[in-house]
Amino acid sequence: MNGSKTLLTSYVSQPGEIKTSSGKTLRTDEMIINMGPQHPSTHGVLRLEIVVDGEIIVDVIPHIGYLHRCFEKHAEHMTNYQQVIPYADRMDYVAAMNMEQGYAVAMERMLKIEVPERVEYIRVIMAELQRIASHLVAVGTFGIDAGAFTPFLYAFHDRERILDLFEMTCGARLLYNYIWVGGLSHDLPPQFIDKAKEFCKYYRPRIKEFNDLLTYNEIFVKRTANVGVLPKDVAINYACSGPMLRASGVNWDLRRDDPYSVYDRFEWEPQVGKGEMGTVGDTWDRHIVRMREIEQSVNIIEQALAGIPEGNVQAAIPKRIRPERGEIYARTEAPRGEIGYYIVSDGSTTPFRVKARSPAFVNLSVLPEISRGAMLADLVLIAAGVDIVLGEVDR
Amino acid sequence: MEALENLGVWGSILIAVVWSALPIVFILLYALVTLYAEMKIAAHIQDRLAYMRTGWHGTLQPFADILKLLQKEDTISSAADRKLFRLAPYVVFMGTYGAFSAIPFSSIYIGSNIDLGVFFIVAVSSLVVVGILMGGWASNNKWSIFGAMRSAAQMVSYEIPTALAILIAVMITGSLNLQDVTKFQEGGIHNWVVFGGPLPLTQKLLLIPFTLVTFIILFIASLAEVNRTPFDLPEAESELVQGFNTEYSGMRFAMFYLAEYANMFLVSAVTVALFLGGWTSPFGSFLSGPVWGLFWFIGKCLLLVFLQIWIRWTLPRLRVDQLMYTSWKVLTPFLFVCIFGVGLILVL
Amino acid sequence: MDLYIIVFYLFALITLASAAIVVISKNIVYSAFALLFTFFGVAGLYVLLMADFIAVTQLLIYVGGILVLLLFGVMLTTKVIRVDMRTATVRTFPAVVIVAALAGTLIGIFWSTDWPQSPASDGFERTIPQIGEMLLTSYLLPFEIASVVLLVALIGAAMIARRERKAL
Amino acid sequence: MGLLDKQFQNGNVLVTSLDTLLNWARLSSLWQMQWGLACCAIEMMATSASNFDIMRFGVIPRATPRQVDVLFVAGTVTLKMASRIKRLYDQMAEPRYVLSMGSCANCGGPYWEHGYHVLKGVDRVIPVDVYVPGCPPRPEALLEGIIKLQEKVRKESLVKKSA
Amino acid sequence: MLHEIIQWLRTPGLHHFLIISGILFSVGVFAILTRRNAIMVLMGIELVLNAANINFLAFSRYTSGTLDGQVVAIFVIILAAAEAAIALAIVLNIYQNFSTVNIDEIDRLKD
Amino acid sequence: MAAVRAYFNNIWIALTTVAVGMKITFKHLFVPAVTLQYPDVKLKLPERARNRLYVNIDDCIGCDQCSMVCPVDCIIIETIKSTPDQDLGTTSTGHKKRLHVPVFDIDIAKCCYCGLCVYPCPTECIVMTDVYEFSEFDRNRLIYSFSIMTPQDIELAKEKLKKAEEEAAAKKAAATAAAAKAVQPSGAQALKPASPEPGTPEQPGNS
Amino acid sequence: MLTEFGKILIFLIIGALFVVAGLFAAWLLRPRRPYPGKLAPYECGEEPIGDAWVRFNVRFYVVALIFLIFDVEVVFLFPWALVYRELGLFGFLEMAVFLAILLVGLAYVWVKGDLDWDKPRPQIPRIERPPEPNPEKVLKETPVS
Amino acid sequence: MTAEQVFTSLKAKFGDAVLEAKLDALQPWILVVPERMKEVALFLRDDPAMQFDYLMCLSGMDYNDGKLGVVYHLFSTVHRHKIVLKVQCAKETPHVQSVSAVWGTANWHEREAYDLLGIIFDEHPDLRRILLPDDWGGYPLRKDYRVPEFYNGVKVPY
Ligand code: SF4
Ligand code: SF4
Ligand code: SF4
Repeated sequence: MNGSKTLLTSYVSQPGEIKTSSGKTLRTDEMIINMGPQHPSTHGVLRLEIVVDGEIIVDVIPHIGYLHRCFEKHAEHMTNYQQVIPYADRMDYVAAMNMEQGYAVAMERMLKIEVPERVEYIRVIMAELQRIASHLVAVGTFGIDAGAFTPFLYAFHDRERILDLFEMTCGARLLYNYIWVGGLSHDLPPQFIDKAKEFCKYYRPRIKEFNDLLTYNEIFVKRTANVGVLPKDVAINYACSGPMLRASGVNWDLRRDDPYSVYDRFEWEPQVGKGEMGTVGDTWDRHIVRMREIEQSVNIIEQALAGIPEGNVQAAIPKRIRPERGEIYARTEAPRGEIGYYIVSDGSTTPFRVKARSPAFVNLSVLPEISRGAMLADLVLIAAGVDIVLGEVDR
Repeated sequence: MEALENLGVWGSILIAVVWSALPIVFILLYALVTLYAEMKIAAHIQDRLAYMRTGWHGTLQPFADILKLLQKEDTISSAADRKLFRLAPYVVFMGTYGAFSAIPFSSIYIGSNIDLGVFFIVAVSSLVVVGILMGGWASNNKWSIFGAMRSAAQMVSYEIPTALAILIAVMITGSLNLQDVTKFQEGGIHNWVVFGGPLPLTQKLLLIPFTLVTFIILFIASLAEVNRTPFDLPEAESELVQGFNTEYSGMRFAMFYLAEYANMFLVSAVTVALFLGGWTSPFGSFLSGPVWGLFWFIGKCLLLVFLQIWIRWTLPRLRVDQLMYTSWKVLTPFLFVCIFGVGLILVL
Repeated sequence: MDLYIIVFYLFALITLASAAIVVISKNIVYSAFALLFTFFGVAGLYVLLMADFIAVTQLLIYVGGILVLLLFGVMLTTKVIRVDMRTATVRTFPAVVIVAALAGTLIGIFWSTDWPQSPASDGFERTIPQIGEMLLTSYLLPFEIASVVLLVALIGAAMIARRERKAL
Repeated sequence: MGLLDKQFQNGNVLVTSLDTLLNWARLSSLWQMQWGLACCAIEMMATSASNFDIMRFGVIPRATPRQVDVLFVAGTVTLKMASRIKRLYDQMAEPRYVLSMGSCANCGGPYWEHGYHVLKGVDRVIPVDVYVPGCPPRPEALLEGIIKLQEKVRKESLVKKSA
Repeated sequence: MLHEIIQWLRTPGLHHFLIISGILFSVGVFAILTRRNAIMVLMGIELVLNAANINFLAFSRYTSGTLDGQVVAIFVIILAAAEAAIALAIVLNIYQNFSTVNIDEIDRLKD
Repeated sequence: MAAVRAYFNNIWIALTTVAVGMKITFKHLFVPAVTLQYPDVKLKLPERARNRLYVNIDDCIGCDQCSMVCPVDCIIIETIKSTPDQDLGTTSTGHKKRLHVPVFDIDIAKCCYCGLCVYPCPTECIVMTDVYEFSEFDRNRLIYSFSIMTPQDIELAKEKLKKAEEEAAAKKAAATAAAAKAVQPSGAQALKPASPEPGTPEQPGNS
Repeated sequence: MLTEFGKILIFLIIGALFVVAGLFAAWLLRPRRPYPGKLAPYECGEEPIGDAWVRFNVRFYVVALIFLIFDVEVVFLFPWALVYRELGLFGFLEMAVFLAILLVGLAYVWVKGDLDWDKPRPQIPRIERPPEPNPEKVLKETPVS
Repeated sequence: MTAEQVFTSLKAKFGDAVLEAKLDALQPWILVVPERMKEVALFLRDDPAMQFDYLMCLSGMDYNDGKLGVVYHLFSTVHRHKIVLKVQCAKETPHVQSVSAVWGTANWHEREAYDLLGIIFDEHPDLRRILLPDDWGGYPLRKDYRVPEFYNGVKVPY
């Protein structure tokens, strides 16, 4: 408890000129509202400094870093490359599998390892399951932000089933440390394939139900359509990725366009926003893209489950990881978009520098652009539509 | 009773006091039940259980909640305006409770049988608006003020559709006194105003579409009056934290909470008394009588409250501009059409 | 009659005390909220004058309408710095004199005139239908004019408020 | 000062039973601050979702600190966040409890060594009642933490003078 | 004398209402005269109107015994509403232009 | 006209979609709850569940592998070499134990349950269990010491080692002194090993 | 005898007394340990920037204004609703005229957009690009692969 | 376009501003002088043959030899080619030209590099700390960074 006194600063607001933290002076009819870090709809610890004129947003200044956990510093301090994985897990804790996969892919490219086919299949299954789970969190919390609590719980119930599959496989529910450089920590448990197939069968009708309950509800549509429109060229300029980019009408998916793993063997299609309810690139598009991606993921999982080959999942795991001097930037498609790892090796067993290019960080940076002129209530939905996970925004 | 009557003025006052304290008891009981029921219904809609560990199936939970709130420290933020901050719960609760005086719970119980009935209810409810504005402003918290202003603007805009819908019922029944209105509908479900009231058949048939629409509109407007989903913007958690009561804690907050739930009942009660036959039995004289009347009345109200809860856990919420759109551009014009329609039908 | 007296003085007290707060309070928000009690007290007096419909109308329009409007007005015009909420009082002394004189005259006249002490009628049975009828018959013209007045008020106020918004 | 607040030296039967009643009320109605910090928050959400349904324990999420009884510190507390956490805790109305969920909140967890920006245990800024270990703790573990907290509350005394 | 006063106090009649309305009226006028805030002036006007209404009703009850006073009172209330709406709109308009609702300052700013 | 059409269409769509939603929720009202009533009903965790660590200290050879690989460094192991005359026994996997382990602390409060420490252990004595209920009121109770050596044991072992070292040094000195002379070490005396008393291994934390 | 309005007064008083009772009971039980930190206004964990008592959107006023006018109209409608049947078609028509005049007002504010709340005015972001480079020039400058 | 072609055309256009290139690396890169980074970036973005419109990643680096650096991973969604650009600057005067006007995404990335490594991006519109609090001292990702003992009265190390 020592030092708690110094934490308190003055609680009295000074009269006079009020400035935003980026140094802009307010006009008289503007007012600053602080949303977060503790606010029901900032999904953790984002803080939005909002300048409003009435209810219309003049400017949004996101403040991040409340969850800056020094991933990059940790990566540099690990004694071997493998140990980075638990920390990579904790970056995007909603989609830990994808984070691990990205790291593993980067390291494998650096080490020039070929991983067995079974490993790739299992990774695809896991990554897609994780994608569903992650999107479920996204659309569920989206529902809460729109004021509908029930869809969230339905989504979480389905997610729970996926987590059961994960726990069966690797023993953890959220942070798996499952995908290793060159392989996996465990092989699939024997009942897994049946259970996963069962899940797919169970899950398809639930997607429709969810859509009926939330996605196509007129109130919801009216709330989200034409809100937070992000045009194509801005999306690219801001390097948005994932559903955010696709919703803006860019047909772009790293699984197809910068191929890794075995995605080319399955039949599926990247989903793009079409502006059915409003403009291309609005918040509703982002939502529907996620919903449709979930369906696609179920397709991929079913195909992968059918075609999974036999093999050893640990065959390619190097005993000791010591890459040559060099560097690599490898990117994969996480649920939120392009997760890229820039890894620099100095030839020793510990990484010299690991930089994670996290999708939500980049996607979030466009938030001020798309929320100007919207209303306070819209901002909540726009932010939810960006689908941030603070762990990877702040790293 | 008679002995008391003999005591003169003071006796009658005593009777009146007891008489008017009854709804408090009722509100408390009802709030406990509804608090519990709301969570339970929500839970079952969401495939879960809610309250299971306090008493049998968590039935004691509301008691625990209230007892807990009693022990909660009462914080008044240093930036707040202390006087108004303290005053606000009184105004809100008085507004709510005053309205209860004109609710006919049964053929023998009505707090105050004034002629003005619903008109009085509409009027006295506006105290709630002022109370909320007071609380929100006194909190001196951005979320509170936002919530309060929104709340006031919303309640105020939806008061027009509410009043107009009530007016249509009054046009049919020809009385403002809810007791009279209820008596007017006696004789079974077909005599309820929502089904045209006890009028000659042709008139009745012509009226039914109008009354149905009016009933639905009144229900929607009453949702908005009590800030329930999809009109819960003032308390929209995902936007405004807790709305106007963000800074309130402990018992003061509990009073707002109680008033909110009491208001839920109130709007249902008005709707029931005007459109659903009040305390009359749906089966004519079968199962009627003062006690049954109480049962029917509360039963019907709780049904509407259930409907409110059900809607709450289904729908997302509107945005402010859509809220105003609904009130002014959908509900009000429809009601004007209904007024002309009903007026013509009844006059001709 | 006892009760009537008590209630009468109660409402008189509420009315006058809160009216005093309205004019004395330095904080305009207090004034506005005190107005609530004034209106409420006046409504009580109306009831004592057997004007139930007017009393409820008073609640509905003054408390529910005008007061909310005033409050919005106050909240729309207070500035960021709290000092601004205080409203300056000027020329207090001459005003006191004038008002004292005015009040003295008024009360004197009221006092000295020999008004009837008891009600002219024993209250009214069901005022509302009667009022309704009067509105539609003997007061038809003012009634219809009232609608025009309201229309003008609506359009005018909306127009002024809108111009204000344009200036923004 | 509340009339009964810490006013009694020793409990007689009445005081004791009042105590029991009040403790029971507090422990069965622990309203929770709707706030998550990191990965643990996801598990916290999972705990409040249908499968584990934290509401069975009477735990309801509220958005404002004024109306909550227990703060679940679910996740990593960074130094930037520490002052905010402290402030929010301060703003909670008493009686209030803190449950630290997960390794990070307990002591910095996996970030204790190199996390230059991680607070090594939330107990450095606010007092903690129960520590729930895990990374993240399973939802059941959080529930067990709540049961532990309830045990603690049950042993408290509101009306007796604290020693 | 004292007895008379007490007697007078005990029998509320037209006098009493008139006196109350008189005081209310004066208070309203006081507000109009002294306050510089336009909204305060508005409040004063409302007080005055209320005082007038009390008079109408009191006379209606004590002298005429008909409902005419009440009907007039309704019209007064309605006019008050219309007046408040317009006046506040103007006040807001002024505020927007001059950033103040102080009447004197506005006077000054106008030139 | 189109605007009017859109106006009514809007109202219609709103009403129907609301009705659809309400139908769904109403259906769910009668779907049995999926809730697991935790303290009364407990889920059977899968075999691979990764929760609290457990160290079977009897099998630990003190090789420090687990501590090395732990990314958060929450395992603290200290070892004392045994003297050649001690027999610490073998582990159940058949490894010979050569080191005393006076300190084997896992700060379970820091652990991130990644399971990395489990893989390299040669004797498979460090395992993740399915125990997840071990909340504490006091954080220090989350530091689990698995070592079962009492302070006396440690003292003893240290002294022994010191003596042995001294002896060895002396011997070495002697050996260097008599460089040419080959010294045959006497056979290891089977002294009573300073192995722990049999008993329940201390289970820290709550019971 | 107590009039019906007297009963309402009692209702109001009891309503207030109930709040008093509740707060009194709480006063008996609750702790009171204020300190500056606890009493700081809540703003999502941040220090408040600027006062909350700032001026608000004029929209609120316009809504209240329209409400007030219609509220007044309702006051006329209620007495009318009670008696218009006795007055027959005449009474109905009178009110129809009254309503019609006000509906003109409604139509007016509708058309003029006063019924709309502040609509979001989304500003779609754009990217500043330099004028398209002259393709010929570019081609000359960049060696074509 | 291969990296080599990019390099030659850059060299042709900017001459001395383009220092060197390593074209045989896993991912070939080109080293540019920090003072002219923006020009190069604009060219790379707008040239019809390049159209590197997508800045995948911008990373700050501490090379631990007295030099800081910034690495730009570029990609073209039109031509689907990639290139890596690097700039280096001395630790004492870590100035690099900002490219946030070229790629919107660079804004936050640069703030992050400033925050964690202390690289100052000239002409950046709003160069503030982004992850760490404003009153933080030092740049943690530098190799010689020492963790402070106390921050605002709270002990930092375990
Ligand atoms: S304890 Fe583990 S799961 Fe929880 S916040 Fe920390 S790293 Fe995340
Ligand atoms: S589980 Fe991971 S963090 Fe925990 S002790 Fe083992 S290696 Fe370390
Ligand atoms: S790896 Fe196994 S044997 Fe070696 S020290 Fe750790 S627990 Fe003991």
